[in-house]
Amino acid sequence: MASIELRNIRKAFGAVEVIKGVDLEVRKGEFMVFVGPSGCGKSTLLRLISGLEDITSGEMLFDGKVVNALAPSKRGIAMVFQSYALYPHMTVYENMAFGLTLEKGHSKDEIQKRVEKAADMLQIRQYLDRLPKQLSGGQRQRVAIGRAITRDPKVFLFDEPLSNLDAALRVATRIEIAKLHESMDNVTMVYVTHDQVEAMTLADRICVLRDGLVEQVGTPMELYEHPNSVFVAGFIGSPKMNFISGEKAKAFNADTVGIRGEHINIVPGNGTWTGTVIHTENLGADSYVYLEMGTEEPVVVRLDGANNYKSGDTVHIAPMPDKVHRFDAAGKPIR
Amino acid sequence: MTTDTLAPPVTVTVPKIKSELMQQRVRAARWFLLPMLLALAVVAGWPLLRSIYFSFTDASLTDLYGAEWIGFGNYLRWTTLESGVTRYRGLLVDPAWWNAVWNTLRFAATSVFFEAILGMIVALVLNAEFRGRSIVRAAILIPWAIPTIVSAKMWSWMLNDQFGILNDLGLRLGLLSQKVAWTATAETAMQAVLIVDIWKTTPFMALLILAGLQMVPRDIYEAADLDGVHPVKQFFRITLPLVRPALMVAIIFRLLDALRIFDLIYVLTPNSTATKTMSVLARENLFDFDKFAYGSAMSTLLFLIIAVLTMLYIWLGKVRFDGGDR
Amino acid sequence: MGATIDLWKITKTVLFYALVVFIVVVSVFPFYYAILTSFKSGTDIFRITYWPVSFSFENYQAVFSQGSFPRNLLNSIFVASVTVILALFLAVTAAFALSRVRFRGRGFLLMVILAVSMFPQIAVLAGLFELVRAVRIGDWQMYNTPWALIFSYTIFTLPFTVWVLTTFMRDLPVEIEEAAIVDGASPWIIITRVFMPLMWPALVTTGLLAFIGAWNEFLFALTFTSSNDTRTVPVAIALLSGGSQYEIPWGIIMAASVIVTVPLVILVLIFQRKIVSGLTAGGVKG
Amino acid sequence: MKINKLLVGLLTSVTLVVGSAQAADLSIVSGDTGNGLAFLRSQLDKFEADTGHTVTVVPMPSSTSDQFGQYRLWLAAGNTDIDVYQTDVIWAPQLADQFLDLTEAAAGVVGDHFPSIIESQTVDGKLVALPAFTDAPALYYRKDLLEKYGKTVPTTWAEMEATAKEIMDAERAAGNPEMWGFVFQGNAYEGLTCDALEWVMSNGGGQIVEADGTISINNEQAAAAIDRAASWIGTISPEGNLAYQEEESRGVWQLGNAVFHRNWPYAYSLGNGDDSAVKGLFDVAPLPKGDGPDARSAATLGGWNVAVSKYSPDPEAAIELALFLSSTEVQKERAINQSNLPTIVSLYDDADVAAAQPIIPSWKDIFLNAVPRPSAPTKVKYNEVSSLFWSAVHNTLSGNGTAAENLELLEADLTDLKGGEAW
Repeated sequence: MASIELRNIRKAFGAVEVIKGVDLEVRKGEFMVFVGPSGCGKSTLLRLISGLEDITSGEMLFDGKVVNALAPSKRGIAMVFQSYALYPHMTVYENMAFGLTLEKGHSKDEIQKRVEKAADMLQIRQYLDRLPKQLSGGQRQRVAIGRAITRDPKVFLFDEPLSNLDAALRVATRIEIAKLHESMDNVTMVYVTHDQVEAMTLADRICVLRDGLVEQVGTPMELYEHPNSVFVAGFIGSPKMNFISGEKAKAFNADTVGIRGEHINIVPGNGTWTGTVIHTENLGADSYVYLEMGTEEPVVVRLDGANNYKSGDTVHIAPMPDKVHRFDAAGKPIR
Repeated sequence: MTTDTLAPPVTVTVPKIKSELMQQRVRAARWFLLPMLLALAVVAGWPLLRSIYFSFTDASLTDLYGAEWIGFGNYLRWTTLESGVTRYRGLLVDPAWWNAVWNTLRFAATSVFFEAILGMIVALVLNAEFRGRSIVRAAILIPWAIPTIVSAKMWSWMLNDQFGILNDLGLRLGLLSQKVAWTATAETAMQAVLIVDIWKTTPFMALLILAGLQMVPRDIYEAADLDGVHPVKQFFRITLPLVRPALMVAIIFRLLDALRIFDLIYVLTPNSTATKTMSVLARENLFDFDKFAYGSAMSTLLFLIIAVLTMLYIWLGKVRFDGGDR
Repeated sequence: MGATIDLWKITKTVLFYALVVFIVVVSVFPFYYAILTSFKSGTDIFRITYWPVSFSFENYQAVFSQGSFPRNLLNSIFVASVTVILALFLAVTAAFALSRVRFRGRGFLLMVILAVSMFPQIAVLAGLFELVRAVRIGDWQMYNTPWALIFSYTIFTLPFTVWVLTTFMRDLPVEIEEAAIVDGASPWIIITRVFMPLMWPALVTTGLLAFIGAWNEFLFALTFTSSNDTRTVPVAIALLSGGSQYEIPWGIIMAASVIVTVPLVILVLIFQRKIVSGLTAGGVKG
Repeated sequence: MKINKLLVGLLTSVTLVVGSAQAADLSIVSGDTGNGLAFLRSQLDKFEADTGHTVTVVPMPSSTSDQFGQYRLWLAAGNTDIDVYQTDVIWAPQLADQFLDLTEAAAGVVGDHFPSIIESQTVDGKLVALPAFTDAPALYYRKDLLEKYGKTVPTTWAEMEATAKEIMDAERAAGNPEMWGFVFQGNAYEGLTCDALEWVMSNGGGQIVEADGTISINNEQAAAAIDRAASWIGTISPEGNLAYQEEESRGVWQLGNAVFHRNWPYAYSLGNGDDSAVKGLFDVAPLPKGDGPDARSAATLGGWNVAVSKYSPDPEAAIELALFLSSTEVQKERAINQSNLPTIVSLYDDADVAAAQPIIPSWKDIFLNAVPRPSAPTKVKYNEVSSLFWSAVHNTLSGNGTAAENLELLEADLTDLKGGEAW
């Protein structure tokens, strides 16, 4: 168990600065998710924590101790890679045991016990003798996770571990990881993803990154309810938050107004705004209605259950007043 | 995979923090390179510098250690006659040399071109699964495995106009209308040398490309197959780009070898001006004639020509030196 | 519809095998002819035949009775093996440094290594000869020992192996290496326990090509040895001779070539399993 | 001081005495082949028994070009491992600086050898090598075919040409399409220099570079001789003849596919081998001569010699060995066992030799016509001279220019190469 503290961390590749001064604290036992669009520096940040990448300037502390120059293997971390990065020539057992065999002072029995325990946790015990190529994608990812568990790390790092899996497996493995976190509550986990659903579902706290800077850190609900910027507001939540600017926003005393689809009601008349239905999507449990009302992008309204609006219908809508997010010209919230 | 294509770091103004990992790697790299560089410096350094040095002297094998420095005389020197006519002498104006350069370039370009294509075909065939593949793979390697001095003689035997089997075969199959004296005439001598060289070194190319093919994950093809990509398109879109690094290196080394071609021609057509290459000419001057310094000058110029061509190739072929690292 | 597909499939298979047969015939025919010739004797050698007409082991006996051919064979095996092991050892480690560690001047270094291969062998002969003669430790001198050949062969095996292995190592996935680093593997462990098993095709291929290069080398072998006991097979073949100066003993030469080539064929058959596979699927991606 | 000097003098003289008296370890390089090597060994055994020295043979590939390159390199580097070298007749002048002068040591025996051979091994008054055996080519002809068509052995090239053409045409008509009139060594290499020198010399065209160093090759007789040879290609000689060395021409000859053949004595015994198609059907004669007043039969002088390296740690023993290998006894054995032509005049009248190798006495006629290649006057530049010469001839034979044109260019090149008054 370890806390991680980043102080004004910067990282440059040549003349290109990728991380531009990040201050962040990851608490002990916390599940922290780095999220952001591609190129925001989230993977780089993770690699800086892992020690695979050198910090250009700033300080990185594990449990209050500076680890800037410490080798990855000495940081007490384990990492799960996007491509699993299993050793193709080793069996599942050897893959999981490799790290331990390199550390001195582990007896064969101990290694076997630890590997088997991890394998049991992930239900891959029957595959221990197989080679990675004899496994399915999901099984390989479990092995990769198992390899990390075997190392008994203080910090668990995930680099987009689900992006190579198909949708169904992704959900299943996500749950697996969530369960893992629960069962290993003394292990700090840092998880990188570009998928905000993963972020919302897994995280204790989310760190939204943008262009090498931290945009906002907070629990999923904090981010959902009190986004610190238009960027965060737009990134968190599905469907994406509707943004309305111009005259309609002026009415709210803001430069931009943001309102989530689930926070808009369709009213019989006298609504705040009116729009024309251009498209509807029925998902069963809920449904989306897309409205054209002169904004840059169509406004989405999320309704419970199915609906029977048709394209071309004119509807009146009203945002829930306490759910309206107002932003100034700089994209910052007006509170 | 986010960093592998980025340029190596330029020194940043902020004092760089050297991590243990980086230090360990750089230290390891140094120790790993040292023995190799040391070995090369010892084995190659001295002889190469010696050769270059001799090219600026009047060295002769009769008196190697009494060589005197004469500057660029072996490359170019001139005397102005009383009549005012300036006569140029030296390697740079030696028609025999430029003939050899031309022969070499022609030979290298043609042989490497065909070897690359044939090598690719053979590699693709060997990469396929079929019964008896291991035997075929061993059989393919035979031309490369036979010592050059032997295979060159073997071919000179087979190419013989009177009792050569190639002429006989050509006549029987109706490919030739009369027996051809392959190595005798200027027109066919080069063809003969090319045939033998391509036969001999295609396995080298094929094997290296095959190794490249083998390092390509097979599932990429499976995915492409499922997508219904036409095999030809598959080759140009997937296979070729993936084996490109291996192919490029194979070509570089074949090119270097072809530009230095010596033993094959030395045995097959040693004195034919149609096939005399730079190395053969250099040998003649180094050992047969009493012109050791002149031969050294040829070797040095040959070195420069190859160096320029290689750099050109690396530049045009965009052979990368970076990437894959961390 | 189904029938046409089958027909197309059959044609494809037939064409494929025809190509295989063609490649094999072209590759092997001269060797076959050499075998054929090696069983002939006297004027028969000048007569063209496509099938064996006579079986005379005279030439094979001659190979083993002239000079010290078995000894030369052993010399060749020793020299080529040590050369390859040395070259691979030096090259694998160097390739790791060149392909995996970022440092300034890497491209330049690779070019310098390549430059060694740009000088005609014939031109370095004199300098190498001086060098080989200069190396002596106490009473032992390198000249006229197999070590002189092993030493001088690095000049052409090393640049080649370093370059090829660097190229192949560069293409190994970064993440596998990073996984090993996180697991606490040192560069040496990464090379030996992670990369080398993945690079078998490249290692075996380059090793094989370097082996054949050393096996077939003639010029250095002739120059740096001066007794029958230290010479290698190519020199031994050049020393095989007929009754008189101008007479070329074709039958014997062919017999010797057959003897020399067979070990290499066996070598390929042993290692050919390793030429295939390696990174084929599994470790990376799903 | 004095005592010191005396002591040093004494010591050196002692070591010298001891050195010469002690058994030496000698090495001799030899490009000799199979039987030749075995023969050499048998002679060396005798030498070892007589002197107590031991001699190691370092065999070399039979390619003379390979040998020459190696020897040059070894000698240039001052290689002390080799004491005695077996040298081709044309090498002595080129390697003269690296070999010991044998004049004094051989003073007693030089008179026994053909003077022309001794001369060929003498450079600036220094006897560089001692002859071991000599070599001279002959015209091989098919007795049976000449008989069949009622022809005599040709003595001029014109006669040879006519006979060859007639028999070739007739034989082809009779169902042997592989038949050719004349095969020789036409590849661009030292052998062509030998062949062409014979054509030129036999036509009164000089010997390329004369003994005094003048370049004589650009003359009408020489041009005529080479033009005539060029006319053979494609008529009485196959096109492929342009790529033939000794073995290829012997191959054609020995399969029975040529009426005439120019080659060295080695082809004689091989041609009479059990598996030879021409066994017993051929004989040899001096090479034909050309036309004109100075025409005479000419045969290029070949042969091998032994020289002593100046880097030999034990020169005296090495000289002893060289003398032994060129001695009458060894040459006689060599003639009997190897059918190598002796360089010692008296051996041609020796009854034992005549009994064992009847061909040797008859070769005396051929040998009397022997001409040396211009290696002595051109010294270290001989190989280049020869290369320029054979290239010019090969060009003419291949139809690239007439002999006159090519010889004019050759003369210019040779003049350039010569550089000044002396070679």
